[in-house]
Amino acid sequence: MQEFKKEVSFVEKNKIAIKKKNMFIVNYIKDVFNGVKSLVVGLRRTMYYFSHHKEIITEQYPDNRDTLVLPDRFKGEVILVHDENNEHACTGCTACELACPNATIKIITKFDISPEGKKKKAIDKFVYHLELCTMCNLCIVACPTDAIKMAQTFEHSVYNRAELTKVLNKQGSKIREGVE
Amino acid sequence: MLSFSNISKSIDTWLNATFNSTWTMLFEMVIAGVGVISLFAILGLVLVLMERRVAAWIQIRLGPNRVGPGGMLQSLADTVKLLVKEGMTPDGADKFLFNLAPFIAIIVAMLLMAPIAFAKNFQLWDMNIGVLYVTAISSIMVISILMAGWASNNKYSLMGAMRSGAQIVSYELSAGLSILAIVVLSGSLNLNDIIQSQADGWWIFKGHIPVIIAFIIFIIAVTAETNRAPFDLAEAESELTAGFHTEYSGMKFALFFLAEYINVFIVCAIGATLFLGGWMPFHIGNWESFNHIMDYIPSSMWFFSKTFFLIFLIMWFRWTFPRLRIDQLLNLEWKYLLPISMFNLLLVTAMAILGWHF
Amino acid sequence: MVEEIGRTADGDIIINVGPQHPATHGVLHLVITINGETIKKVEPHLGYIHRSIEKMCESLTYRQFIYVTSRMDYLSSHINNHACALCVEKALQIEVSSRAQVVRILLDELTRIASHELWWGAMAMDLGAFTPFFHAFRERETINDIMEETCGARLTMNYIVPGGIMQDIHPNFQKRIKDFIKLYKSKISEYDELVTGNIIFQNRMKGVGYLSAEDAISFGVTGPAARGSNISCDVRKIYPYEIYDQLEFVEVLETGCDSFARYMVRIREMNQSIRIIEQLVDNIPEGDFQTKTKAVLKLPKGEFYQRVETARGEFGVYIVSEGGTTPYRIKFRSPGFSNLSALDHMARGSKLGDLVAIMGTLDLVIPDIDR
Amino acid sequence: MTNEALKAIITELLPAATFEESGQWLTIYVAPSDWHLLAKKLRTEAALLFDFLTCLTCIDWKTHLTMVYHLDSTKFRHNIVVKSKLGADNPAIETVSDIWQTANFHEREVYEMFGVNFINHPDLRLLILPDGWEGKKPMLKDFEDPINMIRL
Repeated sequence: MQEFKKEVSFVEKNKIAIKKKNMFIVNYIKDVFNGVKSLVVGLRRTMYYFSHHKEIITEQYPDNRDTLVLPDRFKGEVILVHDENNEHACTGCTACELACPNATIKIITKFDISPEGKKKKAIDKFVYHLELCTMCNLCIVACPTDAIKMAQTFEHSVYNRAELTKVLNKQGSKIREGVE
Repeated sequence: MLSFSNISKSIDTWLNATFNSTWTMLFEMVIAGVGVISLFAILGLVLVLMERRVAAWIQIRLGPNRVGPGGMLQSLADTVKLLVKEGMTPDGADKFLFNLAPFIAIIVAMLLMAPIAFAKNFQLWDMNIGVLYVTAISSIMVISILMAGWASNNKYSLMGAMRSGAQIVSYELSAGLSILAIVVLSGSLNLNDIIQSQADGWWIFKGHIPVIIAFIIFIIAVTAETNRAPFDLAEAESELTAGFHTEYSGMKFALFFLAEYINVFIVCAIGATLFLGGWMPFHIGNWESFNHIMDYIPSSMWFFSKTFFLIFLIMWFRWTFPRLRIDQLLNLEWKYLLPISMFNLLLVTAMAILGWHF
Repeated sequence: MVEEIGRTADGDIIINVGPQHPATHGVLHLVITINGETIKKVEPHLGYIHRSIEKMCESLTYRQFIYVTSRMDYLSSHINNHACALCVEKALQIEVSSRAQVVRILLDELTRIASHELWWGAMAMDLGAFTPFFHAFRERETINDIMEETCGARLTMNYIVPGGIMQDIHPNFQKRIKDFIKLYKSKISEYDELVTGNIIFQNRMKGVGYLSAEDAISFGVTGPAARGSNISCDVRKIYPYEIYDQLEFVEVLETGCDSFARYMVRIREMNQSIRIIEQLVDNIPEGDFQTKTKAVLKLPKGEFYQRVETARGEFGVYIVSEGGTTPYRIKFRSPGFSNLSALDHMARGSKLGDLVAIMGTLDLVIPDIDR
Repeated sequence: MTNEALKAIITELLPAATFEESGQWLTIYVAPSDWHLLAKKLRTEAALLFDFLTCLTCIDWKTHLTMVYHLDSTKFRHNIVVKSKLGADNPAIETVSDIWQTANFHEREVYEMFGVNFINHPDLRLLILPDGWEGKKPMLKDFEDPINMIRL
């Protein structure tokens, strides 16, 4: 019995040795198989998108210009809000000018004579350098009368750099009654 | 029935009736030349557009959609742009070789057109060593790449060229061995004979698993030989900017570009001929009615659809896989593809001798 | 032997990678010495996009200087802003409302995911696979849309002010984030299919760019690059700021020390960020979004240092104040600068193709390095 | 570790060091000549193990320069700040790039921006500034650039 067991174990050992020798081939085939499998998985994924090519993610700009809606908070450029009477709320306090990190805003003030004969400070020109603006929103936050806000425009390219320097107050506009 | 072979035959008889044999020969050569060049132009346009469209769809984009209906004329616009661009030669470049290299590339591509059977009885040159000719000529491609890389006087170009040299030389082996599998089975080097041997079924179906393995190895090897991703180490743009054609611009660049696509077409045509039966229609055993319907589809249609299927396969690879590293590339060839294809060739030979295939 | 231009005395070739090169993602200039394909030395030349932000900040007030930091690491601009605001708040001892804190963290983590998404796409593109780039952008665009709706910009938001956030969150904010999480979870398996599991990709990454833990610490490597070397260095865990100490998430660590480990850290980190977002998105407390602060901020005399965890590693703001409205000196400890210094060490002896993989896993953003 | 304990150990290592505790972390003032020796001890001392140089920078105080080193220990997670006062003309201090390799790049940056000369630095060249830059160091307070104005 004892001897028989020995023999078995000998055979087993031999088997293991053979197995080890075969392991190289087995591993080789395994490598090839796993490698090919991983590639096929990738190919299947790209094939899925190839056959479902209507799931496009790109914006069809400028074809979708008419339907393009930008979020109302989008920071495109600074504008001075004018109402239908061509009146704005800017008192010329230069808070925005001070808040701006890039000297984008330059406010040129003048003194209006009010009907009562008092001298009153008002803006002459609200100069805005779009080329310097980084849309950081600090001027909007700083404005005490909410006279300026960010517009949702983004097509700012022009042929001449001088066109980027804008005067925001419209011709003949004046400050709204009651805004101090 | 209107087919390529009938047209060519009628032209041949008309020329023979009108002129003496020398002039006929000359005229036919001119016609063949014009035909090949126009085929080049059309293939270039179609393949570039196809590549861009395949890439776009895989990448969830639309692809070219500006020039012409659905962007169909995009590649034409690109060609015009490349034609009018300035072709620069860098300082310190070997001017003669630098200018010669793109032409060699395109000439090699032209030479490879000769033995391809585009349709039934429609072939430029039916030679008895067609397969050998194709493998021999396609190796010349590496010379143009090495020439371009060396003459550019640019380290990126040189490295790209050297990589390409190592790559093409090694992948020639497994491409050759897998082609050999079909040669063994069909017993001929003549491409027409190989096609004829597939009249009752294509080799990929008749040849069991060994031929399928040979086919896969063939596709991998030719992808590498034509420097297409994931084996595009010669131009690996994230490592070598553009590899061997870094310094090329304008028309000379366009020639390299065109040669790449023509080479893809040719290797796919060869693959289609060897494994998928060339212009041979799809037949199923003795199902006569089905085979008859298949016969009605023109042979040229069969050939081109098979070729374009293989081209699509190669494009599909390109837009899915990352690039290999140079040592892994050579490992893949010498450690995996070559032993497998050698063993496979043995199997195929045994199969051919024992007649185990259908 | 006559010494040629562009060759060393040993006959090794010197080539310029950059400043205009597809793999450097910007204007990084590497002068590399190679022998055949093997890299012997990598020498970065910086400064092509140096804007001297530190000097600029010396003339900006404490409200103004925050926006400039968005321009450093533009992919985690929100986290940079966060660091600056935290530093100012620490100096002034401003209590930030919990609503603002939660929103800040939500946006931080969204920024982190967006940054890693872009990195993932660019990484695959470096290795020659173009498709993942577009697939990564699909998810990233969703995040950018959330940012655009709430913060008003897609990349350089400038949403944080000392004392809180600039505006209250948009009504759609929570819904959009939940939609994003749904999209992300449905698509994350594609990342494995397309790139992570790919045999070619794994071979390109495994064993490449070995960086031992000791070297990583010595080189000051932080962020995912260091966590790939099994160093616990997540500032959110070790020096928690805001309410990170109350959140449940795991600091992702990998032991591989190679490019693949660094890659896996980022992939797994995205899931952790999603986990943080899931915890917070439904629990945004009511309250003020901004604490009332003085119109002109004056920091007390002293020195203040604040570190945060950006997508690339530890970002430090060091403010030296003389008591005025502008800082006397500001130093930004940018993670990219230190991470880059380890590049030479990691790339030596590897192949030219590996350099791309190593640079990719370091996730270099050039404005972050140059400042 | 508390500041007191840190103080005790560091005083043992370098009796000449002076301390300041008003800031966020313990600040140690050392003379430039003592710095390299102390740095080595801070790095290797088992109870301290400051193995992570977080931040290395310089401050121009017009009359003098101050080198600032932020140190962190990845094992104990304690932080200290080391400061060293340098003269305004010919500022020089010994390099620590052999102790913390990250100092290599940071010191090169300080060298070109502040003109601090790092003794024994293996590779003290311009890193960020263009090759051949001469003249004033850009980060000094009295730097004026008439072409590219920084000040608003």
